[in-house]
Amino acid sequence: MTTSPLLPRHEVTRRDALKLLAAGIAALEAGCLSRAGDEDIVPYVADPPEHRPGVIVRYTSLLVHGGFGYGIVVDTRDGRPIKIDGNPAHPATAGGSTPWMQARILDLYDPQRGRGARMAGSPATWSAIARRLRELPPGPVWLVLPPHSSPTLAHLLERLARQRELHVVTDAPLDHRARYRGAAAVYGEPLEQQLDLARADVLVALDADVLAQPAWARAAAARRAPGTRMSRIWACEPMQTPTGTLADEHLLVHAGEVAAIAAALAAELGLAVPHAPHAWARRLADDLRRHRGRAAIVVGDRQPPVVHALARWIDHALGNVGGPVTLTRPALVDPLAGETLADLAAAAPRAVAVIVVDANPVYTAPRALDLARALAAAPFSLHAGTYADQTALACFAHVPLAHELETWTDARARDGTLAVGQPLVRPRFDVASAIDVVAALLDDRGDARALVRERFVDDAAWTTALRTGAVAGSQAPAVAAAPHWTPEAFAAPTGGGIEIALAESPQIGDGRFAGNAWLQELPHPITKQTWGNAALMSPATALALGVSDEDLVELTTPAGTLVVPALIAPVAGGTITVELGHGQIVPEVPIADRIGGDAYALRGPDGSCILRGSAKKVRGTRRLARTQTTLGEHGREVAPAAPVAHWLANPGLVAHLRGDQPSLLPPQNRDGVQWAMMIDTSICTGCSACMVACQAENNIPTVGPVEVARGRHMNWLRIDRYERDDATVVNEPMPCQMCEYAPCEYVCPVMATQHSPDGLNEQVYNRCIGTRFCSNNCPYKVRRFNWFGFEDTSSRALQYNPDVTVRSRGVMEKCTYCVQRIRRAEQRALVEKRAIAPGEVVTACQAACPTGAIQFGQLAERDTAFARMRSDGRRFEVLHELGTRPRTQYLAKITNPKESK
Amino acid sequence: MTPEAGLAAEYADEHALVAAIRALRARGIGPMEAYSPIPSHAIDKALGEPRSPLAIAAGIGAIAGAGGAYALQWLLVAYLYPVDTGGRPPHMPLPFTIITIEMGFLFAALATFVAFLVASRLVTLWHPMFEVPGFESATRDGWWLAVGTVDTTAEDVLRATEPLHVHRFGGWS
Amino acid sequence: MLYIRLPYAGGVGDAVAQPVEFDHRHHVRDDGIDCVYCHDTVETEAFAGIPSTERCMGCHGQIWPDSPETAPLRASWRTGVPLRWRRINAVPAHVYFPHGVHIAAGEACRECHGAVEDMARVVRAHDLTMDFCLDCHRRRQGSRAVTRLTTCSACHR
Amino acid sequence: MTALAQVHDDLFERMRARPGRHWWLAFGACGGATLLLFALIAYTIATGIGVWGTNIPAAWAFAIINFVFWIGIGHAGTFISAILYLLEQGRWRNPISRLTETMTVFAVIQAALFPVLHLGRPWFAYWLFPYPDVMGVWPQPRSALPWDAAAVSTYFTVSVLFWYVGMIPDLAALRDHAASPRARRLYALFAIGWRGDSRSWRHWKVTYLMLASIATPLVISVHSVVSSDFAIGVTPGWHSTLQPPYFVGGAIFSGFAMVLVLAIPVRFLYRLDHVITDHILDNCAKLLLATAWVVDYGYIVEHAGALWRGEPAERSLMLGHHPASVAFWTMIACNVVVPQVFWLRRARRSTLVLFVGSLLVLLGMWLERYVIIVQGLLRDQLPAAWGSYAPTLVDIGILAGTFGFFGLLFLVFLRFVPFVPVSELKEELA
Repeated sequence: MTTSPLLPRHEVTRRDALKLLAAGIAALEAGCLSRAGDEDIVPYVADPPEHRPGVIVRYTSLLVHGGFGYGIVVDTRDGRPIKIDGNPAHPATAGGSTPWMQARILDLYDPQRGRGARMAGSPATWSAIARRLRELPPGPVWLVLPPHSSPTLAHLLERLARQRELHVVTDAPLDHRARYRGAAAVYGEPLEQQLDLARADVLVALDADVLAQPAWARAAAARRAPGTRMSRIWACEPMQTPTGTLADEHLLVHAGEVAAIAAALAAELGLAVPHAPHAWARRLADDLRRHRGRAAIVVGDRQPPVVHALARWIDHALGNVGGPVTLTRPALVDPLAGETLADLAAAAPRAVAVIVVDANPVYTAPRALDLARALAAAPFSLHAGTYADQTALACFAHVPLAHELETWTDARARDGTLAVGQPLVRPRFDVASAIDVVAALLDDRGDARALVRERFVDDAAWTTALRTGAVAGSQAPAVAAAPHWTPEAFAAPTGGGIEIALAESPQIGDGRFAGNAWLQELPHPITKQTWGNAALMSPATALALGVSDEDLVELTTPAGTLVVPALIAPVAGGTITVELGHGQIVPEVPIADRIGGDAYALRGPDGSCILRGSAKKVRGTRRLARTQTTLGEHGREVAPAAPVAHWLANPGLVAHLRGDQPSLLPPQNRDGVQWAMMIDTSICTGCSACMVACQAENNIPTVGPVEVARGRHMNWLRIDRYERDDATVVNEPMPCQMCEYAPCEYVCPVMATQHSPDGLNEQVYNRCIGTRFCSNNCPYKVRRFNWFGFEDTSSRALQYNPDVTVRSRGVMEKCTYCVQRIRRAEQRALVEKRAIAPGEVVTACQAACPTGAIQFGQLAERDTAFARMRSDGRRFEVLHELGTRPRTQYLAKITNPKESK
Repeated sequence: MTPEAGLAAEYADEHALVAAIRALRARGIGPMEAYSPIPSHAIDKALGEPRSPLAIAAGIGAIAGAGGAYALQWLLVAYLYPVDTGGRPPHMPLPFTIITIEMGFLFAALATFVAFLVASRLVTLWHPMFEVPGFESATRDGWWLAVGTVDTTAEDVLRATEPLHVHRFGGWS
Repeated sequence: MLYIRLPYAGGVGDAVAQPVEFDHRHHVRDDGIDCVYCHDTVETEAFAGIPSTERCMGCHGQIWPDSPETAPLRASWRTGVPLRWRRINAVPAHVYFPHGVHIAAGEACRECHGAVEDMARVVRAHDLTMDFCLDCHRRRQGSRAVTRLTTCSACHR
Repeated sequence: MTALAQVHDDLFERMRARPGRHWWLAFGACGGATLLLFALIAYTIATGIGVWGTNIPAAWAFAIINFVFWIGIGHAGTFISAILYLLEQGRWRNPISRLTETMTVFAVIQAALFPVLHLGRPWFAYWLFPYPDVMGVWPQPRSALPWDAAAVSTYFTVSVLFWYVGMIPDLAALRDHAASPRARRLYALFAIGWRGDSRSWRHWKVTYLMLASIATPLVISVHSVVSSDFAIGVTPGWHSTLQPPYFVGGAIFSGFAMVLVLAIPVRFLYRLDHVITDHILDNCAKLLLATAWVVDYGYIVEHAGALWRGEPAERSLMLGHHPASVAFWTMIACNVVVPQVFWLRRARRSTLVLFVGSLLVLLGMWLERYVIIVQGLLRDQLPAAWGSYAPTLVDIGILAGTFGFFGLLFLVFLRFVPFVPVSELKEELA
């Protein structure tokens, strides 16, 4: 990985690189026979250093989410970033990634961002807007910012506060403050809970999707190997989360009851707190006592402060602090300070300017505030955001927000580690970053790079930070804090009716990613729904309401009503979960416009996500775009699972699901370089980062809700969810199985799909005539067909991976084990006159997987992670009885439930 | 061989025609050709024509088609580009057989048809007989005889066989 | 079927006008410049490399600094607008041809490009059809068997 | 006037009758449907087969169903004109042989549309044939689709030859007794100079016999090959050695239904009751009943097999709830229940019952292919990949269009070609 000083001269050449690429895209359309002089070759005017045409150069950078930094490495080709992966050197990702991280590369080229800056409804430039900011008259300025941990931004805001009356509103649609309030109640200050899950024998998730954090998922997965050191995960939540699918002890409860369970648990462990005894809590307490000092209790941000406080207290009671848990000062800049949107709504008319950066409060804030009117009342209002969204339309001025890969940023990870985000491409549109906006207010002409650079003592530190992607030793020191807390009696869930729990969408977050087609079309990890949300409820609830899947339901809370289709899901009885971020009315963001229902309308003024309300069936149904509708095994042994005790007692548990079947066909060659894949269902959370990574790497198109509903989604890699009869849930990623005796191959009439000597099942797009016989004959149904011309010709095409053919209409496509990476490595090895090293080829899905559930390698490998999995007794083949001899094989899921007594 | 010119006579029915043929052959007059609305074994016997050899053509076509098809399949997928499809061996007699059989049938049929056209001198859109007045009855209910000579003795013999009418055709008409 | 076999269809021998009348004979034969001096990534990378204006000016800054022949070059250097050469030897977009490997395997440029050093103006020497590639690959592996060299994904991804 | 002349004049007079109002109405309807067909084909090729209801898992649906259906229709034609010829069933074979051969040819034309049309990139359909390309890549004879290409083109060619060779003497007759010189010249062209000389007759007999004996095995082979499109797959409900006989039986079954659907109106409109006699229809009905039992046996074996083989995928497909249960039960009604009425002589002799019964059988046989093809795909091995299927208007329009196109060709044939083999009927007199 190298640094990128980004001298102006490079910028010029980087633009040329884009030109070069445009020519390349045009060439994609070219026919089968090329004629001399068809294309142009556009060389550089001056050769940029560190650049070789067609070579992938990896730079470190940074993505910011919820105020925290996530270190990434970015593959750039000819000056074009085309792929994002987690930075192994950064504590927040540890090399893993999440769906939104993978999908951010799409935003970089998103034509929807290109609507341009505007003032008073007419086009403007950022420089013009910046001039207005510099010339603001004295008086109060209101700044709405998401929570942040950027030292640079903090420094600038301090300077600004010294210059003029400044009101900063920290706007987080899904309030993160409860966590800090709870901590503050216990310790007197808002300390952050840091986790070292590799040391946790017991992990308790109270309404918390702990494993959504890639670094935590990686650490926790390391403790899931069946055996004596296998950790135990307890989860209680209103709706199953990816963490819940891995939980050994899982309990579905009303979101409002989690507090009661936490109280019962604390009481079991000796805290004098009003509570009602709870069986599950008692068993959990028993387990925790057996693992004193080796457990961690994590609470979801949605839960009220008291639950966080109880959890902190339990950590101390069990001596977990200093073990898996440590306490530090928060990385976020004073998380509890700042004013609220309500204050803003009241004060807006008296402000000289209201500036909203990287937020969409008009959409996310409680409707009662009517922020749109407030913003209109302000003499000057500016929105700096990714899209021309609801807030942009309510503001006087709008400027597109710079993407992290277009500007200089810095941010801290949750553990305090500082990292710098460097731009990798000159902005394609006229954009501004948060730093630019504040700098303009300060009338500071220094550019973002200079401002971020200032925070560093010398060049050495600066370049190291850029090279490694994280400032070593900058994490926050552990603070010794004792809990001095006497729990006040807290309000048990009140009110009749049904519980409505609002949740962050695992795909589009709080709505900020609603414009990202990859995330909109990503199947929900649990419900497999794409493009929109639904009233998620248990079968019992559905029965009570007299609805079934896709029937419309009207949800009513004191704040408002919402009509969405029902969908049966693993949800606590009596609770309806609705995910936020959908139902936006944003004509200028077609991908997000009018998709699903707007659950923010249900939130009361307090912004709580746990509400009581009513639900009733209304006339009509709405087709849900789901990619999987059958969840059972239906008599096939395709997702074996067992408790660890049973597994240790029966090592041959899945022996009958692997090995060669008798066959009349000649034996398959397995000598030399032979590629294969292993997937461990024990540690797959179903987070789906791999699916988006595959999409980014292999130029997979999105097809929209209608086509998905018609069974035409294009993801090469899907994650099958099986709810076994024993209530275990198995997430089974399903890429091409690369069968040695592939049924798809011998039915292709034109030999468009066939077997390579190194064991790959090849699909030759330019030979395919589209009979689709191969798909019919694929027992795993992993093949995808281009029913229409799905290829993208917008600026998004700039993200296309030049190493992968962009498929045209009428051809079949499927997972290739990232053959382009294999061949690239082969060629590199040939040029350097050596063999391919083990682990040299990493598939996109493997690179993205936070838990390392996917491993890729050669059959001949020894003592690599792949080889170890290949020789594991849990290895099985899906549909083994068909004798297809898949090269992609799986490890059975082993759970670690607490022996009941 | 079919007379291109000479005498053409129409008869009332099959028996009359057959009788006439016998009479003329007895006198060694020829060549002769009979025309009838429907196939008639009696006429063939009288004219002493051999059985049709077309079955041989069909046989040859079948063997050529089948052999060619199998050879081509072997050449293409077992020799020229022996790619591994589903772990199947490059040379796979069983699946190859199907196209082999079909091609056998196809070429047998084509060969038969072509042989038929050649053997019965068809695709001759004009023929001297068409000029004979009333000959169109040959496709309705007329029984015709053509003799490839015009010498008087032959004509006398012919008239002696009580045809409905006699005409000269071809060069002498 | 027949048309496609004509050299014309493969664009063999088409004369294409270039922005600069660049004469390989002169540079290679007379001046004895090695191919790799200008096509500098050919030995390692997929893309052979087309010299930047900077590279050309390296010499033509001093040599023929005011020749009309090199005027477009100087214009490009002055304005920062790159030269637009016409591509002569091209394969379709669904074919991935890595130069580096071929050179590393000891192939001579002329195998595909013909005797460029004898061309005043570069023309295509072969039709560059799949047959052309396969024939050579099969010769190199010495059999018709399907190997790393002749499997589909060797060129198509 | 001789007996030959009587037969000749009687038949030709009836067949040359000016087209009545019925004919023109039918012609208009079929013409419209044909235009629709070609419009929809153009639309599909221009837009992509996404305009159909097909998806993953149901990657094959209407197109392949129609293909199998129309190919099947053809079989009865060959069965009657070839097999009955060899079995010397001339008495009831000859009067309808030309009609059935024609039906075969036109049905195969409908079928032949689909293998090309259903491709994602139809313009590359020629890659299915081994031609000397510059890619060095060839078709794959292990796949059933090239088998189809070979079988269908063979079947079509042989049917056309058989049809045409049989027709030559009648075309000659039309030439010799044509009303207008233009018609005369036209028929002269197709009659290729037939004069009825004894040599030609001799060769003609043998040729006709040879073609009949070649066509006979094709009746078995073609639909067996078509069935292998499914039998060689691993898809549940497809992968079965039962398929070939099952498909052939079903093909002849549906074919006889179509024969009746065509023969009954023709006999009515052209007043040919004395030619296409009740006896003939009766025999067709008997064969309908017989082949119905072949098909029904197929159903029994299919389900029994699933029961005792006990392979989970097959079991849940055959014995679990059918995703296409409406289609399935309609199919059972049409193919199992309806044909049983033909045990009754009165039913076999009533043209109305025959006609309606045949239409229902056609419906049932189309649905059978729907059930086999779509249902197997919707309930494949991996439950997580199960899906649903719904046809679009384009699908339905194309299906309707093929019936129109078929009808159009048939009407034109009735108008211009002797659809009763006059010469063969004359031959019977002698």
